[in-house]
Amino acid sequence: MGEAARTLFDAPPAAEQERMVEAILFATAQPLALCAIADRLPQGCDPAAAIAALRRRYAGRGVEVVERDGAFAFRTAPDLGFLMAREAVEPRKLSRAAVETLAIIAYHQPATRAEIEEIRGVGVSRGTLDLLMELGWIGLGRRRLSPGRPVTFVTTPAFLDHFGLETARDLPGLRELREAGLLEARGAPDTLPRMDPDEDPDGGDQDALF
Amino acid sequence: MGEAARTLFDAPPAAEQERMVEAILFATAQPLALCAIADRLPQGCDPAAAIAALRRRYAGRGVEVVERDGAFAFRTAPDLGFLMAREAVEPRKLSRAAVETLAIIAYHQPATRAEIEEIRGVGVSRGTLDLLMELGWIGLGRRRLSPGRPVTFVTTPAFLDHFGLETARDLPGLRELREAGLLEARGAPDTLPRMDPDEDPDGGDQDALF
Amino acid sequence: MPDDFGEGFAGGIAAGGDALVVDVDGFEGPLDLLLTLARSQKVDLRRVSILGLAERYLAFVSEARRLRIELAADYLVMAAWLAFLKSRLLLPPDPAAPGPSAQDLADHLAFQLERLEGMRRVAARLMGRDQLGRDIFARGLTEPVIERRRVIPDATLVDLLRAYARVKTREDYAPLHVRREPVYTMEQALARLRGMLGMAVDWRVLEAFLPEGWALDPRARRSATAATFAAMLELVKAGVAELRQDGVFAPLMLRARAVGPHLPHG
Repeated sequence: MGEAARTLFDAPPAAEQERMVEAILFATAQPLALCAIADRLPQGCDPAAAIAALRRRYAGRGVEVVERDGAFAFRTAPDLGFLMAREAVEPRKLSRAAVETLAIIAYHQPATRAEIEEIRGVGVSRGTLDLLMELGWIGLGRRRLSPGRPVTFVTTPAFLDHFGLETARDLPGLRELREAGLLEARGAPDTLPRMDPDEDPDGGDQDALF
Repeated sequence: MGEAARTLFDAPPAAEQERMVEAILFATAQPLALCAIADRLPQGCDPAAAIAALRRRYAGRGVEVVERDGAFAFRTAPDLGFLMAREAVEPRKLSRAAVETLAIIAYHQPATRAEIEEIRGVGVSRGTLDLLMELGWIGLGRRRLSPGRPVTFVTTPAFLDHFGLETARDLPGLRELREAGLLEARGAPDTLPRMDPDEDPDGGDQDALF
Repeated sequence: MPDDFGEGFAGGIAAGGDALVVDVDGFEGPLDLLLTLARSQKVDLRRVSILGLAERYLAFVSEARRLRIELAADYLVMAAWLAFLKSRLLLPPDPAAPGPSAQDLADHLAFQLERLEGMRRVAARLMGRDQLGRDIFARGLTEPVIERRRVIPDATLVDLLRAYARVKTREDYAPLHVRREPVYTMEQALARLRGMLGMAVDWRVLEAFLPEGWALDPRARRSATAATFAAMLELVKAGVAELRQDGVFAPLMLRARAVGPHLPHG
């Protein structure tokens, strides 16, 4: 009877069966077992042969026929998985702490972490310095020749490039900032003596650059 | 600078680009515009060339590369639809009013409600336009620069995708209609009865698309 | 019933001899009814007799009236207009008459019918196309594109300058411990004085005991003076120092108290 059925319904040629399985695997929402594929094909088809032909055809292509627990599906080639992620670049304002730290380094370089903290009046987190390093805007300068030999931070050529400066010396001074309205005069706080002179071991050459 | 960039970021070879576009298109059900594809490819790739190569490769296969409104997608070959009877969703039965309204918008876009009513000779119920919007087949076009600034309706990329049209210019029978002068905005002589005499079916730029 | 129209659409009219069976519900407005009537003439729409069509429409409406079927207002508007058109078509054309001629009106009606029929024809072709999800299928097993959001911190030169300006003017808003800096405590003064007392065998003015760097700024000087004075009183109370002032507002003088038997003050 099997023979009779086969002659009654002429199965499509192998190439056509391959096309059919290709379309079925493409359109279904879940991997299909051979019997499920056979169910959808005209009578007399050989889904195993069609799958084998498809596997060969798609070998090395951007998508491949894979088998999972006896079910077949098209899947992205393993080496192209990275294409399935889209990177959305989102510029966001640098945090206040980071801009201030960057500004202090730019104006007072080379500057140690203790100096930055002293000028900011608050601690500087490691993460802030890491971020600025990662952005390529600051780098490590020479170590201070003071107790503990602390590292210093300096700005980089990438920093100058980003902010459109020829040299760090082009940064306007306090007076110019004030004249530009960027610095609102609020008394003269800088004349007060520091209680803790240890924190500022190199206060003398703090403005060395400028 | 373009040259410099090109040498800086070596684009993958053409065959590799084709694989990549194949994987990207296979992974999505929505047609993707060239720029959307380019966004996900490494720098310096030529998605148009890759698409052309893919179209040739898949011509006559069980799945094909189709173009929809300038975007590209893989779709099963039209002759194999019968295999996917199980995946088929019975399309929502559209009323005659909905079908005609859709056709009028498609062939006369951008079309105002008054124009639709003028052509059908009967009022358009709010529900009909809502339904077509809900199906994602029509959307709002620009307002007419005529008194009252009426809104216009246009078909969407999803409409083209659903009916397998590359562009709105490929609508069936469009040329015959145009040659028969049936798409002309022909104002009614004053004494003809109007469905909605309040709205001015100013057909000035009615056939902007065609 | 999307493919109800086009070929063989009979609408709601069955013309059996003279009898006209009316079913208004089957029509989508008067234009649809007119088109159906025109189609039943089985001629090219462009050659349809508008006059004949008007007569058939009016017959339909009067039949509906006879059967006491209520027709929607727009059917009656069309009937009135067709009656008007019919009367004008029957009159010889008057070239002096203003407005569109009867033939213009008839032509436009023919155009409307042809256009409506054209739209129905293409609508049927459109709906007859292979449709996505019915005849053509998109990828069933889609892979989601993972959005990786990469935040690129950015800053402008103005941000940088403002930040520096802000840092340099922060004192007003500085934390409490910074504001307390210019306060010289009595404990600090006491510690300093105890250290200096050994050398203070002679009378020395209070100002000589002020710490370095506290004498210039008036606020700092005031704080240091007060602390030093309080510390002096403590030392006197402890019996290790002597304090002297020669007159009101005269300088305060301090010296270490001599060890051993001491002379009473006179």
